[in-house]
Amino acid sequence: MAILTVREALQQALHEAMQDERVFIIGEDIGHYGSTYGVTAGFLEKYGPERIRDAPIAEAGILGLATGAAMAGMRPIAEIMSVNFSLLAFDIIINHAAKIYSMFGGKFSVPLVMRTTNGWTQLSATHSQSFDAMFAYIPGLKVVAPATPADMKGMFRAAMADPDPVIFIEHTLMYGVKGEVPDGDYIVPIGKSVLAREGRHLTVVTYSRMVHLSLQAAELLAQEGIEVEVVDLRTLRPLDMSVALESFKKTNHAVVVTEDWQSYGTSAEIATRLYEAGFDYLDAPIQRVNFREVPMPYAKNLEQQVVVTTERIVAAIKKVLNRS
Amino acid sequence: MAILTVREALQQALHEAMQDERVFIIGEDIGHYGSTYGVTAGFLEKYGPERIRDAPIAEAGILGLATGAAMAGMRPIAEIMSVNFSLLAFDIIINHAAKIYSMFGGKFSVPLVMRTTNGWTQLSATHSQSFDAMFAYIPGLKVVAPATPADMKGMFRAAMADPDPVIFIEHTLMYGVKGEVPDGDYIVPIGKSVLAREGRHLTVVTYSRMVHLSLQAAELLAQEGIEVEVVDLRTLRPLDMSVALESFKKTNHAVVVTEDWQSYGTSAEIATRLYEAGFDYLDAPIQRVNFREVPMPYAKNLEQQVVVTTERIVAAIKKVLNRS
Amino acid sequence: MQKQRGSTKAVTSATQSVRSSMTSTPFTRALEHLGADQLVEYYRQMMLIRRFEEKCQEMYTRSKIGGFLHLYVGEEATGVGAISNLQPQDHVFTHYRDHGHAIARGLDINPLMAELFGKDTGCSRGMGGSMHFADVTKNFWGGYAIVGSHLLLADGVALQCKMQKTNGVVMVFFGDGATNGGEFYESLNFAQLWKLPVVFVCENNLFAMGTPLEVHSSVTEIHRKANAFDMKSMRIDGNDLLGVREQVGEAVEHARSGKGPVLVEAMTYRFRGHSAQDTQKYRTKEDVEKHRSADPLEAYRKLLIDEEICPASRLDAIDVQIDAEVDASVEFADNSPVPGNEWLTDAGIYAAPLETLTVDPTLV
Amino acid sequence: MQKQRGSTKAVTSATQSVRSSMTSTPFTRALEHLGADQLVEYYRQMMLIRRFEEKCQEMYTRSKIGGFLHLYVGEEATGVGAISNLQPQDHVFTHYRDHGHAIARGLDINPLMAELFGKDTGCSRGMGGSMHFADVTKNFWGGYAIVGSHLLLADGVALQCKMQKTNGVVMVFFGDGATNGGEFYESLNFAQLWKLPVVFVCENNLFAMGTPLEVHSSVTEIHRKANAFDMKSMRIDGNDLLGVREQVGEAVEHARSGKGPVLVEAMTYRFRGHSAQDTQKYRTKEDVEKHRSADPLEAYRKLLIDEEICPASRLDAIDVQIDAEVDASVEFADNSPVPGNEWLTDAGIYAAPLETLTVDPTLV
Ligand SMILES: Cc1ncc(C[n+]2csc(CCOP(=O)(O)OP(=O)(O)O)c2C)c(N)n1
Ligand SMILES: Cc1ncc(C[n+]2csc(CCOP(=O)(O)OP(=O)(O)O)c2C)c(N)n1
Ligand SMILES: [Mg+2]
Ligand SMILES: [Mg+2]
Repeated sequence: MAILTVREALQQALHEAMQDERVFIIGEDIGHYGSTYGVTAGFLEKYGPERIRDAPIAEAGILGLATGAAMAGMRPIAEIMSVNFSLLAFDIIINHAAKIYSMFGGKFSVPLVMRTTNGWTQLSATHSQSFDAMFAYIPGLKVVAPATPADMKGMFRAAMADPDPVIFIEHTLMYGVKGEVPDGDYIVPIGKSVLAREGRHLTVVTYSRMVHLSLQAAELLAQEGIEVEVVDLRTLRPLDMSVALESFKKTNHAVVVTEDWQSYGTSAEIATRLYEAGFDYLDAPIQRVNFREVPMPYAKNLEQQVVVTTERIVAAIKKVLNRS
Repeated sequence: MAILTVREALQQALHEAMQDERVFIIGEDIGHYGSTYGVTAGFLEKYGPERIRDAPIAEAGILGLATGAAMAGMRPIAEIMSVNFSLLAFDIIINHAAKIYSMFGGKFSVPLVMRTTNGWTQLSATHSQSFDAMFAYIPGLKVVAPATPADMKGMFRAAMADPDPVIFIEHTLMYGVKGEVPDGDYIVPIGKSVLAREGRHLTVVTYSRMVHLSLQAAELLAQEGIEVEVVDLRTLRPLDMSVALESFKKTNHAVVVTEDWQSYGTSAEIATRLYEAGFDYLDAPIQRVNFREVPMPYAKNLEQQVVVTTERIVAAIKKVLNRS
Repeated sequence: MQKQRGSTKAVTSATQSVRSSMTSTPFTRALEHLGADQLVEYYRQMMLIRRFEEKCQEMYTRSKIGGFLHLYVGEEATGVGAISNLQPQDHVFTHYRDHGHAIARGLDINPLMAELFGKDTGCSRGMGGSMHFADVTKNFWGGYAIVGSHLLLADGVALQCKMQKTNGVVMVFFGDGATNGGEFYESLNFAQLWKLPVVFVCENNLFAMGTPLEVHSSVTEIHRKANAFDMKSMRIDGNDLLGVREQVGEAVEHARSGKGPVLVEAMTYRFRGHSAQDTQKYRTKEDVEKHRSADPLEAYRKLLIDEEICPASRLDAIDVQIDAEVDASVEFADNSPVPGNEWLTDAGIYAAPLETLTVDPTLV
Repeated sequence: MQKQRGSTKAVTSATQSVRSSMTSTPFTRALEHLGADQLVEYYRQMMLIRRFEEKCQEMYTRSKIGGFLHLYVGEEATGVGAISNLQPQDHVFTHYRDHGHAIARGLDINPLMAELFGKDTGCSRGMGGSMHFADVTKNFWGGYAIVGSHLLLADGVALQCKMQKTNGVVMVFFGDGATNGGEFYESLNFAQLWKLPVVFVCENNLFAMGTPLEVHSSVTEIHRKANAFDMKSMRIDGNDLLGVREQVGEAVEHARSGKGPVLVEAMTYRFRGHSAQDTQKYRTKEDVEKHRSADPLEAYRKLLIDEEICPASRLDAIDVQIDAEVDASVEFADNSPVPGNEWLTDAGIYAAPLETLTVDPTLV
């Protein structure tokens, strides 16, 4: 086991993937520029321009070519620099990559991995969004958003092995996060949630970067004797609620923490599933902690209030526990 | 009051809108072809090609030009023939139309109405989707989906009067639905839900075409002595839950019926809001009735099982009532 | 694909008439290179498409077929001529108006009719319908119902051909209306930039649904749009089967030899409405009649007879045979089972369904 | 806009030198039509952009400015020259590299610096930041951070100009990298098809972020992409302010007179990285130095001095004045209040917020 950052874990996973000759990477500024967030730095030099394909600024094109190549037997990794630009490829992702397997009677599939980033840092309205719920809404896609370096590596491996299109969601604010990563062949299956922290008073259900903030909140509360259990969903589609439900049956209280807008966001489905299947165990309404529901302001004083903070998570947990 | 079809009510509303010289319509096959669903039939002849603009097949372009024209003081109506094609314009809708007001500090806005259709009838996977939840997720958009001819007319009027971008969702299977429509100036505000039927045992929360199926289900159940209250949300963003909650406090049981996929669809937010605000009145878990969660099959035997039917609504209602 | 054989006599006499005439034309060259059998085979393919689609229309009226139905009637020469240049390792992509291309690529009509009937024996197992014919065993990657986007998928398959050095070429069909959307231009840029072996075949039938060419496109000579990318392009008569064959053949060779993609604009006309719903307000009956009188199928039949490739009686016999095949396809489709309910589960969505269920089976 | 006046003496002497030289150049023509004052004003604008941005860089390093910062340094001649042709009723759209265009369009730098500082007095009230300068009172519709899409909005405003007969022209700026995305082509087709008064100005600085022109575009002479639409186009030296002014002026007149849109490709170079984060691995220091040595601002300054339009001392005084203005803008920004929390409610999202609340205020 080595201690790696998320970036390094991904680099390892990508280098591993490149061992397969059918794999190539296509995206903007992945080569000559040296990679926007550093993940593919050095790849062009190592693998050459045939396999590290610096693409024009044409997101539909990038996904379209990757989808076609995948149908024909390649194993493309398509990088969309920021998920905000993926809207330009929504037709390809939703009307094509997600549909082809079933629309043509299951005779061929689209083994495509699309890597992209959520994130923010005073980038204003069009560069700070999350479309997790939109991707997760689509039958035909698999949608993963790992939180730890180990899961980044292990789930990327699973995504590459998967014959279906996988949306692999990273986070610009998480590339420096460190953690233990098993050496060598390491695979974490898609569609399996996991307990990130044990507790007994309340269950926080979350994923991606919010796992880390939720763990911080749990540490703070532990000092007050409140033991919070944290569930990392890891995959949004298919959504595995088993771990969360098991926890909920024990704690009878829950908070859902997701870094997207509240209305019609991921927290709506997660909360509904908890209510539906955990109905008999409910002691209090579930709180959701999310982005405040506005286009992200540039001004730091406002942005700080829009994003989810450890304090907001702590407050939500206390609110739920006080109520019952 | 006249009895009109949804199509006729919309035609009236559009003719009214055209009285304002700033209004023009832009879309595919709205003119020469005679309109895909007949709504703008005869408009080209009446208003000429300057104001009835047959556009190339370029959905981003259609929405982009409409957005720009709206910023500069026009009142464009952009028609996207089928919501499935709107994915090609998602960047314009979400990154531009929805953001411009707040991103530029509220100094100008985008008074744009985008008309589009949901629907299905053996059109297979890429022509039978609903993206209601995706639009409704976006702060900056207003999203309406009226069910009756009167609301079509009245809410279209409201949409045209609104300074913000409004997504106006119609339904290909609803154009022939008839109903009373008040004559003359008639406006139905955006963001106000309404009771479509009174009852006392259970609340069905729904909108658009599902209102009609829910009313049918209610009629059937009335014969068995079960009195169902039906709430028509009419607007998805902003979501007015007041009528539904009032009803729920009385009935303590609810079914949410929406014609989209279940996971991460509109029913997730609607159900969560009911759970959150109606927690103290809950007698049983809320059932959701939706499209089965697959890309729509062409084969009729399968399609019939994917779509929502009156029978499925009835079954869900009975299931909720039996449980408590 | 060569189910019908012309008689040796016909070949000989036609060959002689060519030799004596001295002028080299697409016809004489095709005859020389392919022989009369193959020329008759093209007739058979065009007629099979025609009759198959006439039956589709009938079955649509009888509600055996649902959804949208876009007929290719009148445009057969383009599809048959263009696809005749392809090898087994080559690939085809097309749009929703896909019956003709599928048949030209050699797909059996039984699974096609079954697809239209929504049956499990359909080429796409009843999941796709008219707009989504596919057969991966023939590298026929399908009809796509979103205008323009499939051009990018075609580029992607061409990239595979190039990276894996298969020597394959991708041919992709689309309409004039598809050349205004962003995907068209993105696909041309990628193809030219990366020298992908793609032949883009635009079937310019003068209308995008009901919108006339000059109303939807600033440049009506579609082939000139290739200039923005320094791409080779050509405008051809899409109604002249042998001309199409030869000129698209050059495009295919260009692409195969690594010189890059080609944009072909084939001028053609659809005799029927855009889809079965179309009332055709946007064009006059006279216009349609004018084009019908130059029916490429009739013209080709006449050529075969006049040039003594094949006597009319032999062609009539082919027609009869085709009618029987088409009728048989209806019977096949009618007698086939509908697709099963596994399509309503994750197994119908994913090549690798996971343990975690998407849909809660306890829900109504 | 004309804050600095050249001396009458300079005008006279320069005019004489023009008259005596006999050869007509962009310079002589500009001098004749505009007078020396205006030529000096262009210098002032370019220098104001330069110094403003140098200060931005400094403030970014000091964390007074956040987010992305894309500097225009090196490209000033294109923006100032092109925009100098516009009338008040005309419109400007640009991308995220928008400081130069905003200043050239006459936006006061105080609200610009305040915007960068995220303050309520910012031109976009602190909501937009560096990438989203706008001022509707000057028809400066803003910088947009999604590459390429704003070209379609520009078309839309041009449609308004045309339908409401305002005699306005829309000028829209974008980079070489933006000419590969679908929106670029869609916008050109719409503009040409509907003869919209748009001047598309592509600032070709040879790189899209770190991807070289020839790696991202199959045709590297961007102006030729207009051929796909029969659109008028031109390639110009974007570093020659007066040449830009004159040639773009022709394009503006073309558009204004109803003849349709024009695509202008201005060859230029950015001296700084793509954004403040850029490590510039994709080009050599020598390359950058080569271009820096042909700094359009230095060249223009030299021209003014050599042609005796204005003595160096006068230009130095302008520079000093600009430094003071820029410092003042920092002070203005620093002392301004931050935007209020109303932006976190529906009132910050909608021009007409409705009664129905979006966010449940009882939630944490
Ligand atoms: C993106 C998209 N927009 C609109 C449609 C609706 N539509 C289907 S076919 C068609 C016309 C296409 O015309 P053309 O490309 O010329 O092909 P043709 O039908 O003439 O063969 C339109 C507008 C669609 N399927 N996809
Ligand atoms: C749709 C989209 N894709 C990618 C990006 C990220 N991005 C921002 S600027 C840029 C390069 C643009 O280059 P160019 O158009 O040449 O303009 P320049 O920056 O050189 O002025 C990229 C890739 C974006 N903002 N939007
Ligand atoms: Mg056509
Ligand atoms: Mg550039």
